[in-house]
Amino acid sequence: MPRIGVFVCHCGENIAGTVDPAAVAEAAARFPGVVHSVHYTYMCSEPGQNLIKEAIREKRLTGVVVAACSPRMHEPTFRRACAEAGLNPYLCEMANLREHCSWVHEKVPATTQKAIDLVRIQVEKVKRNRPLYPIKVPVTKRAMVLGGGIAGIQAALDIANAGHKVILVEREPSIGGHMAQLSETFPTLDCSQCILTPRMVEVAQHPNITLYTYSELESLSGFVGNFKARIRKKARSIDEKLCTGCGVCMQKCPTKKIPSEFNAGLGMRPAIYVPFPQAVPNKPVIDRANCVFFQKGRCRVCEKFCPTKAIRFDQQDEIIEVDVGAVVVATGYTVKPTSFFPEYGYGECPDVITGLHFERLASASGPTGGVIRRPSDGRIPETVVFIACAGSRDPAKGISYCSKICCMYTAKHAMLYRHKVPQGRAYVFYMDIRAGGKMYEEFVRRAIEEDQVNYVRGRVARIYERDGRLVVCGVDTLLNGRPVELEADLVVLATAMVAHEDAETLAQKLKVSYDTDRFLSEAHPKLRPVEMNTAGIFVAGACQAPKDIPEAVAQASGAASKVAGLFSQDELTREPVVAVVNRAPPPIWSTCVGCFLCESACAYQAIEREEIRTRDGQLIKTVARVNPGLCQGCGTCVALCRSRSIDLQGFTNEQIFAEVLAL
Amino acid sequence: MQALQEQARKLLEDQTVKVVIGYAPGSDEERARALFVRTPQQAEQLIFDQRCRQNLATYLLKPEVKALGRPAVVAGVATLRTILQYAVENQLQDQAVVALAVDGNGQVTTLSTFSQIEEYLATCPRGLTPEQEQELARIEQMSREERWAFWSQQLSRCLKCYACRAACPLCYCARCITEVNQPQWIPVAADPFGNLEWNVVRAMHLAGRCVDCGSCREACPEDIPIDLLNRLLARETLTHFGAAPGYSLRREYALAVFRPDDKEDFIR
Amino acid sequence: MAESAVVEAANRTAATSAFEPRIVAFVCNWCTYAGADLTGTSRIRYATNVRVLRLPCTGRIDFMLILQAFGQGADGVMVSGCHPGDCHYTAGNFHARRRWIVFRELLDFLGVDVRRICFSWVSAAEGAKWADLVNQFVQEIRALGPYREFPRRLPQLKPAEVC
Amino acid sequence: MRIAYYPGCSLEGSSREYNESLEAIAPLLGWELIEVPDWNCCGASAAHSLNHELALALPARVLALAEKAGFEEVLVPCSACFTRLAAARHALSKDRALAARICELIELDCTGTTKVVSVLELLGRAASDGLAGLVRQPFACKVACYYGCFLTRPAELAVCRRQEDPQEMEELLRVIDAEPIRWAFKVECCGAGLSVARVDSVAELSGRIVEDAVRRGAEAIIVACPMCHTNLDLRRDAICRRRQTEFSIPVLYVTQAVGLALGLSPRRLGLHRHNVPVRLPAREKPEPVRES
Repeated sequence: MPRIGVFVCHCGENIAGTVDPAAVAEAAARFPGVVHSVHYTYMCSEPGQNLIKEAIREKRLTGVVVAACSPRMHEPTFRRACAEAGLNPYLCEMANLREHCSWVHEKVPATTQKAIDLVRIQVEKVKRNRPLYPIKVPVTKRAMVLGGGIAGIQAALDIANAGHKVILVEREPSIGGHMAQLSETFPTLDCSQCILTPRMVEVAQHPNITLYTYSELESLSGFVGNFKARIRKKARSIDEKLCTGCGVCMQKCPTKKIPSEFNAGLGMRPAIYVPFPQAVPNKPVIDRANCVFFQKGRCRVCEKFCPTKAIRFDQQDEIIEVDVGAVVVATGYTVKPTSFFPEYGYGECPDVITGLHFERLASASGPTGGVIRRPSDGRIPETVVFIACAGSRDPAKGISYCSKICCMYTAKHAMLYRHKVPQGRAYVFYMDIRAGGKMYEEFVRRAIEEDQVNYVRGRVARIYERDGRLVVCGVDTLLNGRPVELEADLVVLATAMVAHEDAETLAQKLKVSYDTDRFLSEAHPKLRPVEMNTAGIFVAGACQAPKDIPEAVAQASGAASKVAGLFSQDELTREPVVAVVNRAPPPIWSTCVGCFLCESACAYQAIEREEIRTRDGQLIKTVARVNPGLCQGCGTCVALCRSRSIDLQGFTNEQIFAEVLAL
Repeated sequence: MQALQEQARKLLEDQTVKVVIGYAPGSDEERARALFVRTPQQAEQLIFDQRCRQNLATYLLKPEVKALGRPAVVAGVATLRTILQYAVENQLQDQAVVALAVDGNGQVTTLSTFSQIEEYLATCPRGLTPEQEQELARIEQMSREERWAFWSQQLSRCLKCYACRAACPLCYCARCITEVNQPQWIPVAADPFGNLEWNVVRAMHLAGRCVDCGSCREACPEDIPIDLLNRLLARETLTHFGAAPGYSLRREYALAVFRPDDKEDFIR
Repeated sequence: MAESAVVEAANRTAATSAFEPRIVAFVCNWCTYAGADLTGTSRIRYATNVRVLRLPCTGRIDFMLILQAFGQGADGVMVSGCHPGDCHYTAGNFHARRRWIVFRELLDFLGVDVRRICFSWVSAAEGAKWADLVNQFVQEIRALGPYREFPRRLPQLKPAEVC
Repeated sequence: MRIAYYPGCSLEGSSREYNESLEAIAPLLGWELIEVPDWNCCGASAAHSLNHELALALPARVLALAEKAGFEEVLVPCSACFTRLAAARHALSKDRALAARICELIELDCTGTTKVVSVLELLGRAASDGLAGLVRQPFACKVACYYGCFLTRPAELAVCRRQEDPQEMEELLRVIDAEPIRWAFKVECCGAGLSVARVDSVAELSGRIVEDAVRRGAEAIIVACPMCHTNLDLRRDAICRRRQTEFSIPVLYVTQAVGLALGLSPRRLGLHRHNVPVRLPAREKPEPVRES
């Protein structure tokens, strides 16, 4: 026989004011299976909880119903109390006499009657509760970070410094990402590489970090704490152990006229190359598409000159399989090319460039050695027009969002130009100046006031070439919309920050969701900004939305601390309120017929296929299995299962059925 | 009929299949019964005419039938749909069964893969026939009270014999909900509540899955028009969710997927 | 006051005053249950007729439970959860909604009085909406009168007390 | 192909040659143009700045008439007319109540079954089904395709796909062996309705257009709109005065260019009506076409 204890709380006058606790306790005492029923002013108080604990011990209770406030309020409290008295916490239920009864009804007999019913319902439920034990999922304490930009680097370092192994995967030959391309950074104008490269080196040397550059994620399976990643390490065509990065191969390579990705196409590079001098690792790759040997079968010059004989033309892509417990996605962004803007010259005027181009022009390590020269003829421009919001905030162009960083870097660009070319004139066309951020507004004011950058509020309708100069036709909306026409030598478009072309493919590999702009979606826009709705996968940086460096870094550290939190125990403990597919003795094994119609109803991919086999490995049947690591306990599958083969612990069919019958 | 017997004999002779499940004359003029042809000689007993309404796909999942070896099954549209639905619901492997599709004018087509069946069905007419629509409309036109009276009267005859379940190709659960007793969702006795519950559950469990073979109606000893319930939901799931069970191999169960803009005019 | 007295009192009201509908509500834990909690914390009064059963998500609400409730003599059933898009489990309510569409059509076709089932979205912030909804529904059911025509689940068929 | 034809006022007056050239090429392309019976003014510029309902009623009536005559499509060469008709059709399709009110006003049913097609669209179709084969006289010269505003705006009515950089005319002209240039002013404003009231600003606006076309080596400007033609051709003297340069580049209607390519005589295509004499790079004499 069940031995249920009922504990009715007065909650001072809150319940006792309209409900008669004594009557409720007395009525409850008569319910079949109830062996103990009392009422007390404050059940949640120390003495109140002791009443429960004592009763559990003395009356050997098998279940407890606390008739008090909302379970959303005190269920944890009373379950803890039960646990302390040696009763499985999941054998304790609450009847909500306060929020759902005393606070919402008059002091009439019907109210007390309702209270009695509510208690009866819970008594019937708790009789059918089963002891539940928190679910333990083993955790592989190794994280994988996708993307070696500043966000990825920060996340990797933070996790590594927390003492956990990290695998950093970068698709380019070097880590560093876009930040490595930047000249100075707003609002402090400190040199980007100066602050970034030390971090890159730290990554390379960190004992906890394994770096896979020129590599991409092939596939990801498994679940939180237990992922299996397959990484494709693309053939570098050199032996990294032998290569010293001396660079002779690059000097000797006959093919030198390949637009350099790092310089946004403004500079050239050989077919065997390291993207930039401070690259990490400082080992070249052979760009097979442009290598004479790979194309024509002759050359091998690099091989001839390599002092350490490190060239490996026959090297193959390598697939690396690794178990990881968590994944941080930090794959970053790209910018719209100038060719996206027919009205700005189809990207055919060489002197209409993107912000990224300008960064390279302004960078001391850039193709012009930091001198602002226009691409077409190398002249130093006397007039430069900067256009903020090129594509951004323009639904007609399919980009309705704000790229967020453009206002700031445009101000920076104008400033840098004025510093480098004091006699030059800088104009900025803008819609609004969005300079929210520490020292940001001040920075923009400085550009306007100290560096005399001319800010024109209005959009540019057209840019076209006339006699070697660029005619910029726009409008000044502050001069009651008067058309303005400027002749410029160089135009810099702050083109929209967009997700990578293959963002969707990645999202599908990771089974995470993404928005209409192909940015990855966080689990909750406010309260879970670095988690994704697939447990164990976190997001950092501009692959989630446009961000500047400080934000990206902050989010990366956030993601890293989430990972560290996940890795803080050997096992992941989760609420046992999860769905379970029944198992039965042979020959039934399970009443599940394996139709898997429940599969698509699960938002968490928690439903797996389990093959039941004989000892000699012969397949008997395939049935569903709920992965407790992934299941969040919504019970949608339970309501779908025709044969009632799935049930939800804590809200079993039996329990809820009993509640209904108790009405 | 000739063509069918011919094809059946061939399949058995060249060992393509071990058994051909088809129809033979039944106990009276009205009925046909299932025939399990296992030797080429027996093939000549096969018939196919308007008597052959039972959905033979039902046998495909029975262990004792599986034990006989790879089967061929004489199939009308409903049976073909059942096979595809089995495929979608993981109950049959591709090429595990050969379908002998017989159309209105006795034409026999041999379909040995799911995709062949899919192609074959692509050309078949879908949705309810005008007659079926009318039958539904007749009831829908009644007042609520009349409908309740009508069905109470109908269901009062239900014996809970579960013949409908036995005849239904998609009632293949290892354990039917009627056999679940913890909790006892459906009372054992044939009382009004239990009968209502059973028939609602049956219809709900077939919503978005029913292939409209009508076997349940055929099987009902009390001739309760239970197929109407399935047909109603077939129509609703089609109109609201575009569900066409058994016509394609796409794993899309209307009640396990959703559109954010599904209708909700009834929700406050 | 002893329970007997309470029950007497209850019976008295039942006898003297008009019929009191028995209403069962199946609600999800995260939105409507929380919303009903808010009704309480805001001290908004509503009719005593409703008995709330808490489930994790509307996706968990088995249509059979609704029949069982009527079978137990409920005169009306409420089913409520998170607004579309708010589901704590991202999509449970969307799946529930599809099930309800079909279930409702079926019951209506069978002549079950679907006016006695109230489907609603009540968010954790809509304490007032919950109160109004209950009051309104209680009135509607009161107007419809007791649901006598619906067959009862025979008491002797209740599963034996769990031992 | 039988198709309803709505010339509108311009094609009967200021730009007769557009009409003439269109009617000249139609039979060669297998088009039978049936003028919409009892058609009326489309209401262009004036109406929609005065009275919303009137601005819809006028074009709606034309549509209704075409619909009544049982046409699926009505060809509207003038892009001003085109915009009015298309706009009306769009507005009525969006708003049932409005549609009802308008139909009441015009005492005709306008259900919007008749689609509005531009010359460009129709020629585009011709291009994709064998126009190339009909070319007898390659229109071999560098052309600046000028779209102006009506063909690209507003977005929901636009004939052309890429608003800022439409390609339809280029694609078409390549078929008749012309060599379209890339330039910056193909969708800039020509001054349109100000042609009479503000010749000065027309001269300025159209001036830039002509100038850029010439600078980039175009030998002809191709248009599909009477307004554009008026401003670029008729106002050429004003343009030259303002720019203080001689611009002799001719402005042809797309139909005229196609006509020449099909071997029709300049006269039949009304080239002689232009203000700027049409001198194209010397080409050998076209063999006479048998016209049926």
